[in-house]
Amino acid sequence: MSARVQSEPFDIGAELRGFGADAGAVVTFSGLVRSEDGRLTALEIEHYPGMTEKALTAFGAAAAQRFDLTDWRIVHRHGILSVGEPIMMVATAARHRKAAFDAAEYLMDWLKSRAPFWKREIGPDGPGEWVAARPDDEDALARW
Amino acid sequence: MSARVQSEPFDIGAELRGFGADAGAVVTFSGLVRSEDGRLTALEIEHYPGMTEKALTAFGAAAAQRFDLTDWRIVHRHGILSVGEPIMMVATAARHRKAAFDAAEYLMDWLKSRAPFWKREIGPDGPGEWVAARPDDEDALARW
Amino acid sequence: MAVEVLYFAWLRERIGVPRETVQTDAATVRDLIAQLAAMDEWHAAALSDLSAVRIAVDQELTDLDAPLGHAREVALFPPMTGG
Amino acid sequence: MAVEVLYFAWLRERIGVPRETVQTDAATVRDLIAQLAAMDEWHAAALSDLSAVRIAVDQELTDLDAPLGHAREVALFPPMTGG
Repeated sequence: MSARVQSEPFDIGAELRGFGADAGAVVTFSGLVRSEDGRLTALEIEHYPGMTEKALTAFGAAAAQRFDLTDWRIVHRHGILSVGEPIMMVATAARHRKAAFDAAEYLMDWLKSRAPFWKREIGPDGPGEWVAARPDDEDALARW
Repeated sequence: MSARVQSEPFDIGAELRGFGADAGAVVTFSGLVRSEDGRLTALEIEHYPGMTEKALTAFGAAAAQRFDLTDWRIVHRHGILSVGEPIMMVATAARHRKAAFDAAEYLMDWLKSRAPFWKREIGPDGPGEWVAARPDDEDALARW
Repeated sequence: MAVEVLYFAWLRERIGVPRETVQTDAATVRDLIAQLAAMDEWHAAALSDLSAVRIAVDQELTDLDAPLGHAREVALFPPMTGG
Repeated sequence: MAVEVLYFAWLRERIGVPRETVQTDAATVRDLIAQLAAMDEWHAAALSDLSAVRIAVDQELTDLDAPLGHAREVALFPPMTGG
């Protein structure tokens, strides 16, 4: 049960070693940098040190209680990440699959719209636009 | 895009290496052997060689089309698996998270009720009961 | 015609063999199962409650009233519990 | 009182500094933002559309009408795009 913010890459296999003992069901989500049809070479991710960790930990604790998780983990990177690199992951462990799936979606919905991260596109000519928030990410929160 | 049935363990990290290039969103589900409060030491998993592979491949192809996946993988073990060991995994890759989550749940719902696997409990005194199908697993299929 | 009949899980245990070759003129899966159930008490007991039996013909899931056609392989088993 | 004001993403770029210490008597976040917007043309431009501004007081998300209280740190930033 932990949240981490780091610039270093992470390995999902290593994160899952010993994760969710006696869980039955483990779900992971990982987000990767897309090239957007070759338009991007990287993403730069800015965050709010201090608040980020607090927010992610609060989301994890809320999910653990709501979905009766036996374990959860959030890892989110910051800095400049090349196309294809993992940006972040969440993992959830529960007795049955529905709780594990729901908890992972819940964490992602909160993380997308309520964790203090901002993405900027980087193309062949250098830094470009800040990524705009998607209205349907905000809408997704309404279901919880 | 592949389905495998094997008795050997698998490693989720290794399965995800190079998985879902340019996907953006990758979801995994893995099922582990639960101890059921210490009642079990292992599960024995029987399957129908030949049909199993065909069924899993058909489920994967259907999910790929329906959710526009850039990649999918199903790995399911058979034989005697000790408590804590991974039984199976599905992985789905798509541009956005909703499709990746939905496809993983879709695959799990089909796999639970329509793939020819049968679990038998093994306790300290040896083989016990065959696991009964859960009515809500059958119900879960109705939503697709 | 000759059909290879396969059994899995507790159906296999109750009948006592994992597979057998059966000569049959059955038109449907239901007819074939009636023929199997008449073979001996183990078959009869294992196949007494058809609501607990699932069927695959030539490795495709189907139902009791499916025509047997030129099937080479019929599998009978309990509801599946994968994942 | 002295409040540390932090800016992130394009708000940080438009204002030109990542943080600044501001002396204020503002009662609410809205009052503080009005004071900031009056400082110079960069602040004014960055803070012209408050629908695009999200707010955290002492690292908790809040809204424009939240009382400033004894806040030590107020952060202003665009809608978040994590994950």
